[in-house]
Amino acid sequence: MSIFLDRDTRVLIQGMTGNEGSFWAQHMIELGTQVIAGVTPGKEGELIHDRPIYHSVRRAVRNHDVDAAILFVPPRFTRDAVLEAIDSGIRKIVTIADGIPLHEMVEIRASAKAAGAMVVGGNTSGVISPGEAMMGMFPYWIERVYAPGKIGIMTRSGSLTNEVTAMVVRAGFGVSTLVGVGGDPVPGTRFAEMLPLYEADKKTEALVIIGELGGSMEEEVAVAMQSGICTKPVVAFLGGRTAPKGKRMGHAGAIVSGGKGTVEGKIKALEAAGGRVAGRPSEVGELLRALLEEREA
Amino acid sequence: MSIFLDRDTRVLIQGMTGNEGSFWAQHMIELGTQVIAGVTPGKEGELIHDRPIYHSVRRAVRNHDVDAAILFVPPRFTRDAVLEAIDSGIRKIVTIADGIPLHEMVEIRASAKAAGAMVVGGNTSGVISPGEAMMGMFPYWIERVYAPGKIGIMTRSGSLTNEVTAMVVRAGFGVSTLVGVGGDPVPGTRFAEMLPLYEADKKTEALVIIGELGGSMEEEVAVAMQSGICTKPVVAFLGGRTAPKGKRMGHAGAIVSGGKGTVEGKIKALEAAGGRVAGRPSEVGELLRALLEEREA
Amino acid sequence: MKLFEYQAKEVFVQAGIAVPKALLADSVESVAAAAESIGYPCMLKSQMLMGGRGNKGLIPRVSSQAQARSEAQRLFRGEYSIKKILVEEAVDIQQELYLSVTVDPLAAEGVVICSAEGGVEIEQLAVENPEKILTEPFDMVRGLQSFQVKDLSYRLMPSTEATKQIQKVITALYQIFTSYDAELAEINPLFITASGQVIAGDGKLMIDENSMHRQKRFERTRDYYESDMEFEAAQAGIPYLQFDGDISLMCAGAGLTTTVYDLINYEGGSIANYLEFGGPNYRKAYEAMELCLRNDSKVILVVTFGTIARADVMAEGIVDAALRLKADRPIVTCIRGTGEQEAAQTLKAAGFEPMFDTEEAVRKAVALAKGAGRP
Amino acid sequence: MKLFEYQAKEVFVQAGIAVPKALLADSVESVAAAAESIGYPCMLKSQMLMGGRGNKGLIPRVSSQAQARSEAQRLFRGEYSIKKILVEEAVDIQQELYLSVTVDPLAAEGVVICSAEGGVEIEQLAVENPEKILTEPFDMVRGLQSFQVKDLSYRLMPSTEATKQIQKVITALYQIFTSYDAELAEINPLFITASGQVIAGDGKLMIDENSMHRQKRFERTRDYYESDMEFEAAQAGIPYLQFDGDISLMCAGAGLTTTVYDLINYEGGSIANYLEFGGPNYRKAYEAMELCLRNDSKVILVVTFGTIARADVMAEGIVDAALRLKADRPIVTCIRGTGEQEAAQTLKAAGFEPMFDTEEAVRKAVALAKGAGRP
Repeated sequence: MSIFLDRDTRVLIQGMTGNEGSFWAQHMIELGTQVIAGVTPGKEGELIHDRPIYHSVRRAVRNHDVDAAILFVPPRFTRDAVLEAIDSGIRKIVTIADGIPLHEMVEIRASAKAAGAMVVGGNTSGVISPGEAMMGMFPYWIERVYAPGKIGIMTRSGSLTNEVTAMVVRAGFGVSTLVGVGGDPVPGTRFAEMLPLYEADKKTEALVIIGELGGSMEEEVAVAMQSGICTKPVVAFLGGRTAPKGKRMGHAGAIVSGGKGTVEGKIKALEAAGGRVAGRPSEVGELLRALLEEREA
Repeated sequence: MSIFLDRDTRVLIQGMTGNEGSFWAQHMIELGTQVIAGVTPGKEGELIHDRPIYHSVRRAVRNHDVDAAILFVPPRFTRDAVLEAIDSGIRKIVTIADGIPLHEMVEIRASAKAAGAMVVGGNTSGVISPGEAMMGMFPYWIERVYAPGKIGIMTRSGSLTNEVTAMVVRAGFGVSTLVGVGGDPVPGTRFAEMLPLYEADKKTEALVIIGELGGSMEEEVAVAMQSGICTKPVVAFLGGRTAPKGKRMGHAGAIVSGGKGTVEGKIKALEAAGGRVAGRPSEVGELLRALLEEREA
Repeated sequence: MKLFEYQAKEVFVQAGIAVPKALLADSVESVAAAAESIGYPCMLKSQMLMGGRGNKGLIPRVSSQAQARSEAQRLFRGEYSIKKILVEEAVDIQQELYLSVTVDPLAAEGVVICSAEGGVEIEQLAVENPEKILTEPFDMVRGLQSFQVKDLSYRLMPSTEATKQIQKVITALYQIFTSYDAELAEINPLFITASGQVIAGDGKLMIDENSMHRQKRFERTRDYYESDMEFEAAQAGIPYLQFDGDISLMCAGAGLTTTVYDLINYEGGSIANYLEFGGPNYRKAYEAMELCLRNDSKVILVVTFGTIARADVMAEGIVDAALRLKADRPIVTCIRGTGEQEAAQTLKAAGFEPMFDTEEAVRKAVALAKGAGRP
Repeated sequence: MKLFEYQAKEVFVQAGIAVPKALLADSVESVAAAAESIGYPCMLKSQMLMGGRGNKGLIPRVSSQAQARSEAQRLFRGEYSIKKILVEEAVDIQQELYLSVTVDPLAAEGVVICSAEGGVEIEQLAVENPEKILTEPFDMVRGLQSFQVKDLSYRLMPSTEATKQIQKVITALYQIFTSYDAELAEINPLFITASGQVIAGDGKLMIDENSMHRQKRFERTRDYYESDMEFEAAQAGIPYLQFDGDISLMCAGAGLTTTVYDLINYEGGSIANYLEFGGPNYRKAYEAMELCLRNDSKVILVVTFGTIARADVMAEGIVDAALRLKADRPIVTCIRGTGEQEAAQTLKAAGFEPMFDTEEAVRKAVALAKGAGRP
């Protein structure tokens, strides 16, 4: 098992005929993902990787059962494409676009919530359940990183995810589902909103969160742990411990503001809730092992 | 009993310090309406007819239990005032303003529906339960028109309402609750949406609807009658039977368009559903009596 | 407020919708000059607010200057008192579509309506082949979304060069609908030309009367009214329609006035003018009666049942106006509502007979109109 | 994109928000002239993007031309490389408010924030007396409603002459927030003057970087950057921050780069520059290394773990850049991800040691930096 997507998830790809969409569609299929159809206005009737293309999501869902959609759509058209998917009743949406205007991301999130849909992203590599299915862009072919297993991973980063996940796998673990919630200040889905899914997933035995300075998503995980929403062991790796205040390092999520969102505050909150926080990527594996052994004992 | 408002309804008046608001507040109180407080930005601390005025609806509802609000607010500020009432949790709203921009009225209705609120109006005299309470502007002091009784009346008109109601009373009946849904093409509440309230009201024995050419509200009543939503006898009076096609007589609701909304079509629909349609105001009373006697027999 | 075709097309052009080459003319000479400039064949499109111009022969196609002159003469001198003619190039049409954006009053939302079979028969198509009319409802707060426009365009047309142009036209028409507070923004027909261009063949734009405070762009000139009287009444803020019967109405409220109109017809009478004197106009007895007296009517019928529009004030106004205007025909008064007792006294004192029953008053007016010779 | 105070105030004025009389100056002479024109006392407000100007002594109040000159000299020659000074009248202040419009990322909605106690201590107030900070969340599709503005204004202030002005300022600031795609639109302090005027004492406007395609009004000049290097890096589209340590970072991805930054600090090393080479920039090895080499650093540390940013391409880029730029210092390479085997071969062939463990690579870089003399 896994969360959000598995072998049975029927996936629609919006923007499938573009270079990126077509390239990653191929990889999604190779990993075993059920890619059902694609959408590109004006291209209905074409086939990409033997999958039919439709002018619109409505036309696609009229012909196919669709469980989820992934968008390979430029950031300034993302809002429209997400609203289109929601309008057609799709309730799991991944948008990888990096650079979605903030005000539009707010609208996307509000619309998704109102419709009971979950939008993962933007500015993310997507979601992968190694060995089963992928909606996104992960180097699943590097086995020392994307080995199947029992650890759920949530991340705000890209390259750092490969780094930390490699350490988890090197320590002898594998990944159930990895969800990149993305690095934007307003993500479609927050860490804490994924927790009930992981909690219900029998395969996932423990969680790793890859966070960073700024925002409050790590603190929200701590709250969920203390209120019993998340009872599985949690290990976090947080980047930016030594970042100078006021300097803007990396994306907008990483602004330290008003005493909130500091790495120190996040560590304190997570540890108070029973989690462990790794200082270095290489420590994540040991901390996982220690927490899991404590549980068994 | 009565529908929408009765002796116990606690009413807030938005725009109470204006000439119109103050004048009709006095009459509402005289008739027995529980006018609790008023709202006029910048006038908090004043008293009108011994009722306290607040800067905003929020401030009023913090200090008082409010069941309903009536707006004496110019048409171009009506949208904001209705949204304010909805925002404060008020679920019965009457807006008498004549001249609400169409696009804003659409927004008002959509917002009300989303919040589960009922907005009556605009372009209406309001709602009156004779002998009990009033939210609006009716000459209740003319007893030959506004006598209490067992007939529910719904109307799209103003002066015509006095005319027809006088005929109902002259025939020996009285009025349970009269609701002016208003003459705008998009009213906050449609005839058919009031029917469940009348249906549930034990006092109301029969209904009179005062309609006119244009729109489809009378046809919707016919549908409700046929589907069993409205089982009480219905008599309609419809103005505009002889109106020339294409001429715009009176307000925008009265445009005959595309074969729909003709008086002939409305008569046909209502009669097919078991209703009666009066050709003249003076016939309404006889038709009511006939229908009620049929029922008893 | 309904705009003329030429005004709607000005709005279209500003919004980026293509229209045929055209020149506006207001005399036979200027029509001839415009036709020479546009080239032949061209269309002489009478600018009037009433529909059905084509079937009435008001959009002749002309092929020469002589024909342009003679047709222009016919139009300007015809029964419809046409003031302006839009001289427009004859477009090489491959297909005629229908497109509009309006409010669906029942659903209380916006709606784009279109059909691949536009033109004059659209109402008939709507009745006979409703499946050929496509609709796309939209949330008026959030607005029409790009994905909706695209989906609609592909429902309307197979993917062609014209499809993207149609998307732009739909978007532009929606933006006009929104920014002009329109009740209706319509293009019928929307031409697809032989060379694949998408061009608005006609234009209808109705601006919500209640939003005119933020829509000051259009002045309501005499051109908008069918008669001088209607124009003057509108200037005075009085709802007025011209007919040619015997009884001048001076009633209060749209519903009551319309009912009186019906009752007169039932009684075999005829209406000279529809006039709403009431609501905000209840103190305008003088202006209202002046309008009525300018009609060739035989009786003035006053019917009111006001609440705020006080009966006593209206009765005083009627008495005063009749005196000052030296009313030359019978006035039947049925003035009820707030202050009706005082009103009755005022009327009686001035020699009028105050009535309380609308139907009786109507019967009396009809009888008077039938019996009366011209005084 | 964060605007300078003087730019934010230009936007305010266009939106109808009053600001103090002011002139922008870029030399001691022009400051003196501006001060003479504005009158004394006046404020010399250093235009810089960093906060806390007041506490740093960068907003002196001057009372004479001589003082204006000496203070201007101090500011222009000071450590903050100030390029422009806004010479502003000293306002007779009765009260200082705080007002901003921003996005609440957790609730994912807009929010107006205000306080009757504005000024430099607002962050402290937020911690110590949070009840003095008023918030009004709003739906960003529907927008901030007039009734919300009114209610907020009465929560903020008792009903005074200033209240209606404050409503207008809130509305205008909200409109700026919307039309400029702002992350933050802030006025702190918002003055109420002794004569009851409401005036923006300062202005902060941060435009969302992701919306710059529709916000072309502001050019990102050199003034926006603390150093030439940061400016040049930004021109090349490369995220770059200047520090003054020993190790130049040339890493991929914000998260990984920040992590490497941390690891170097843990190991006792120091950073010369933060540089993100990856994502869309993964083919820009040459430009990135050129920036690093211009630093007075001792080692270049390359750490990547790319997916689309292919390791083999990056390795080739590094080898090529090192050769062409004649790199004069050790380069530690830890290039992983898609194509990492080919990358390792490329690096080995060029005499580099391909590493696979980030922490080892960091330790090596730190050791090299500590051991290395200047070559």
